[in-house]
Amino acid sequence: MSWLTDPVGEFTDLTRAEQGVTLFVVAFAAFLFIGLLSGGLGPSYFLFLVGLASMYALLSLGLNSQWGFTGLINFSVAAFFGIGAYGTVLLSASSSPVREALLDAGVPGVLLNPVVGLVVAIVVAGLIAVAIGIPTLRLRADYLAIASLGLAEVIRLIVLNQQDWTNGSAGVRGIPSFFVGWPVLSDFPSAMPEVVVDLVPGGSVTLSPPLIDWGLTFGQDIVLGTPFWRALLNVSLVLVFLGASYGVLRRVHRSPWGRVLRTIRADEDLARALGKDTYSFKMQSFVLGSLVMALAGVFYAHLNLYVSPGDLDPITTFYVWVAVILGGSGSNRGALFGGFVVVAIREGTRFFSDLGSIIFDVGSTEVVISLGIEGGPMRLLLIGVIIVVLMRFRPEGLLPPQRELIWPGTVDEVPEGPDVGVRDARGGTDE
Amino acid sequence: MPLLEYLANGLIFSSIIVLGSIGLSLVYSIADFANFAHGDTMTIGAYTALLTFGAIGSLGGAVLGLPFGFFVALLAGIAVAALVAVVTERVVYKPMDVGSIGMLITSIGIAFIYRAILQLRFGADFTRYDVQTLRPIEWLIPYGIRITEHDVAIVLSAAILVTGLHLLLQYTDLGRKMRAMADNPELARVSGIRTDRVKLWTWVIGAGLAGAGGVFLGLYNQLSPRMGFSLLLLIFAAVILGGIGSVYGAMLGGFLIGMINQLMPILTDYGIPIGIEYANAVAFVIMVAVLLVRPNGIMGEAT
Amino acid sequence: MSENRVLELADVDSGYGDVQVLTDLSLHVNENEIVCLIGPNGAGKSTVLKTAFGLLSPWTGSVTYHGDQIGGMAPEDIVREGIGYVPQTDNVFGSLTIDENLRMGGVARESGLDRVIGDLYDQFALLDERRKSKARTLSGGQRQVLAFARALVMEPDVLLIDEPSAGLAPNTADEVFEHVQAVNDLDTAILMVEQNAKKGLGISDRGYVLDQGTVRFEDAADGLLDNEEVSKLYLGA
Amino acid sequence: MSEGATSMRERHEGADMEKEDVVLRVDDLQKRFGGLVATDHASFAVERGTITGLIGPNGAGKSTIFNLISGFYEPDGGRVEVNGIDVTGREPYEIADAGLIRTFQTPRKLEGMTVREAMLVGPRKQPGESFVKLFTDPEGVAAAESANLAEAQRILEEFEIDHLATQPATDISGGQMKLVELARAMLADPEILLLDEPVAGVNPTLRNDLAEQIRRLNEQGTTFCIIEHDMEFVMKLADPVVVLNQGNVLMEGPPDAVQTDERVIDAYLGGDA
Repeated sequence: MSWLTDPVGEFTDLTRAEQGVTLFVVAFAAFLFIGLLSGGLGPSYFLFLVGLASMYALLSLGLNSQWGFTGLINFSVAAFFGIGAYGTVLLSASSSPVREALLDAGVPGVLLNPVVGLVVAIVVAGLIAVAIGIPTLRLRADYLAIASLGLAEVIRLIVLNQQDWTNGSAGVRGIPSFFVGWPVLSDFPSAMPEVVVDLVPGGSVTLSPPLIDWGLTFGQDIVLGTPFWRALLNVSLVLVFLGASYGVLRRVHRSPWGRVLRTIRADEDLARALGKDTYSFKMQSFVLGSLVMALAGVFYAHLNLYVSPGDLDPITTFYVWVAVILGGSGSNRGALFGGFVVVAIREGTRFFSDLGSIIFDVGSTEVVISLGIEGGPMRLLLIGVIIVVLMRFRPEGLLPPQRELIWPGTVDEVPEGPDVGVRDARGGTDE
Repeated sequence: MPLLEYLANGLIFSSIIVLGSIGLSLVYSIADFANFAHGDTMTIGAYTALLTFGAIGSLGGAVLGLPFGFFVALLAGIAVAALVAVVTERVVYKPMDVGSIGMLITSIGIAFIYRAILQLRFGADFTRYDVQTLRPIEWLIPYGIRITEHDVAIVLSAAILVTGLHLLLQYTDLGRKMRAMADNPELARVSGIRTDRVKLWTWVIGAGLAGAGGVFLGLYNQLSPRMGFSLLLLIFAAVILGGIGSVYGAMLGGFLIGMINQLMPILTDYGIPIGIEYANAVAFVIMVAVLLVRPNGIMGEAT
Repeated sequence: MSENRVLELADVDSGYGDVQVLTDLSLHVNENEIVCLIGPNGAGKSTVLKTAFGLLSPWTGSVTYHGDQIGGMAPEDIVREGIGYVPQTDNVFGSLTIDENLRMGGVARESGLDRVIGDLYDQFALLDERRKSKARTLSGGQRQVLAFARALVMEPDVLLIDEPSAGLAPNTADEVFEHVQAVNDLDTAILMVEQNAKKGLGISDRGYVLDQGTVRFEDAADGLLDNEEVSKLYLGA
Repeated sequence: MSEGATSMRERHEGADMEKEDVVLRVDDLQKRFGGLVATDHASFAVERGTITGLIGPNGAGKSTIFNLISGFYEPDGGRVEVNGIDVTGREPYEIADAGLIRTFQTPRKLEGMTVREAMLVGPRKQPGESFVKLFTDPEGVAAAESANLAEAQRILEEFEIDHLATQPATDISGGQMKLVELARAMLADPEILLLDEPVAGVNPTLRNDLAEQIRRLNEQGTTFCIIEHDMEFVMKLADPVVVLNQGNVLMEGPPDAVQTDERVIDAYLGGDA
């Protein structure tokens, strides 16, 4: 049975939550597709959104491998994201003081490219993860939360204030495309011809009242120029990052290594009694997740082409937490889904900006909520409400891990595993 | 003699941190979770005072450069912060069926909801109370101390509130019950204490003090929807330094963290190249160090 | 006989979560007597006290106080009915003074608090001397006395005491048992769980031997002391 | 220490330390918590191939000794040897490497795992527990996983609970959980297994099953050291029995000698009435 030959059968095999999520994803894709066709959503912007969503998915995968696998409550996601972003741009961006210093010291400019930046960012993130992990991973869960948030702030303050390294609050500009200097890909966006897609040959179709409430024109020409090809290249890059990370994490999650992490999450003493060096495993899990987060930062820098200390704001950490809890702690596909939903919320609330004000007539007084400038608080409100509602009614998330996790190929049929989530997580008790 | 100036500033900032720390510590010990919405409870206090003061005006006379109306607004800030916290406790926290980590995460959601609502109403920009900005007190300037009467008002009000709490804890039945519950909740129940009521009062007192701290923070700096959340980590540092669950520890921790924060310039004066921009970072590093070396804080019993 | 029964458990099943500890357990305490519960580890002795005091709800069966049903009531209400409880460990508020500990024992009193506390100071001189000291500064034996006194502020008709001699040196344990007798002399019935069966029964009127959550023997204290079967229960055989 | 305690101590003859083939040796172990002396110069030895019972009245310090031996507490003094290796103050995983595995009094549930997954945590030194090998040697990992799975299945069958293999580990009864714990500990291939109250809260039928399994595993070569309150259970199974009292070893002997020893009866029932 597969989705191609028997979609109905596959669908009925899913749990109700999975069915809901599937329907949601299909509906959302259709919505985007209509947007694309109607010209309401530019193809470059569409790809930008896909890139951003994949980036959040990457961050969520990273956090999931710490919190979801091992139960480490890490509130320094934004810091590792920032380390990734700054790691690569300080080496490769034209306005970077570090790059200048390196060039002055005689390092050949060819070496200071984004690929080396990627490697440096990953190495630095790994080292800082170890440095943060050494003191904090022995702390009980709620202390780890506070300590990691504090250390993340320390990193943000350093990035903000060490102007001679990072340009401080001005941020770093002049970031090259990730593929600068690569054969073919470097010039790919500008070398590609402009393509005009004419979906409805010889004109367009307009749906207007009374068919639907407002006019909607399909089939306008869609112009795919240099920005589109650049965005396409970016999306390909992040999909490679995402695919690789997902592949690695799925493999390790189903391995004996991942099983030790899950044992630590459920009962660290038991893992110790069975001869596992839990501190070492916690450190490995923490570093692994931090590396994935840094990878997301590297991508972000070359997507956005501007990096500033604001990117290390703790709010990013909490967005990612929402994504992981929403998706289901411990579930890799849940983390993917959560990442996409968070971007839908982030970007969806921008539409409020276009809606102007909503006026509620409450008796004699009018309550005016002007949405035009209030995308930010609406987003915050939505995130807050999602957190509270989830924790109250479905702490295990929408797509909790469903299957038994045994190394592939060693068992014939894989039965469903039990739900797991925040409800079962320990914390607050002394060891 | 800049040291006097630093100390004076430390005292003012400490007053605000102490008011925040006490409530966080009380809730931590009684409800058993790290309440990330505590900073935003302070913000609620500040904006309530802003609204109230705007509505009632100065009401005639003034004390220490602050109109009577401002003190009414302060009381309103305390009351509304307490009310909001109690409603949240009853509607959200109490029915929850998750561990302390789940509660912690929930409180982050609550923090966002508080802040978002304030931002929807007041916008994200900075704002000030409509009180006259004062010049530093003349006779202190020769000593190198540049503080205003408003600063004095902050310290005095905080001192009154903290003293009031001390008297409440030591000499009233409610205070004794609160201490008994923090000490040993099971035995408190066995002794016949209606623990639910004491819990509720703890929320009232903790959030009320936070509301007051928020009002003063707005007077000391200015108001913004992020003001409380930005201060939250410093307050956590103070509570952890003093020992979670100990009210007097929170006072001491808040005092120390506030002082350290404002005494930072001394480092550069003595040639240590850590600028005041790292004041918060230093506090967080101290917090982590305390967690490692003495997780029960300086006032808690050593393990 | 039954009219002077202060406390009675009849056909009680009880336990923690879904783990059953007590099975069809029945026992009673008459006015003014000391009853000692003994039995091997894990027999469910402490569970009996917790069920009687409302810390656990009986699954089936009844708990009655002077004939009134109290099974399922909350401990803070049972205190007000007239039953006191002294837990085995952590039975004083360490960070409160002795005086404050006693006041906490009387939060449910409507009147006469100062009088009762005054009487208790007369009764237990060692507490009187150290009214303002924090309870954590007391020795193990003194803490037990404070814990008794805290529970007595409500002037209960029956006091439930969980292993008063646990963790105490033998001499101190003897002193604590003397205090238990003194409490009993104040017209308070006592239901006591005790590990040290000989000493516990030594000051008791009657005793129950528990095994695997149910009453195995019931007899006058002397009778149980001489019963060979009892020691076999402890050590198998 | 007061006089009463001293006189008690004088009656302690201690354990038999002159054994042939010792797998676990505890020498003069001490631990205090604040003012409370939990372990007071305790010494005993477990001979290879035995089922050694560890009994004593409440508060005698049995669980503390287990925690000290298995590395969960750090001793204040004394020495622990496993297989002749000094493991005093080492981390639990190092002590497990020396061949000593322990279980816990309350069964530890593994949320989110099936019974056989929970079993697979048991084997030590799995190649799949090395992150690198997951990518450099997936065939080796798969081979080891298959072997462990087969072994887990075999042990579950021996324990007659193989029908539970794919059940969620949180859905089985407390008694079954105890069996799974024992089975999992066996997968760690210990030379000596410390069982902390294996039959607490277990119904009589399962209790007999557990006794049978322990005896069978013992015959196959595993050494056991068991804390247990259920005297019938421990006296039928264990030989010798070590009696603890007030943190110290009171005596050691075969079950019938222990059961009739005046000092032991006194320790349980309390002295001088």
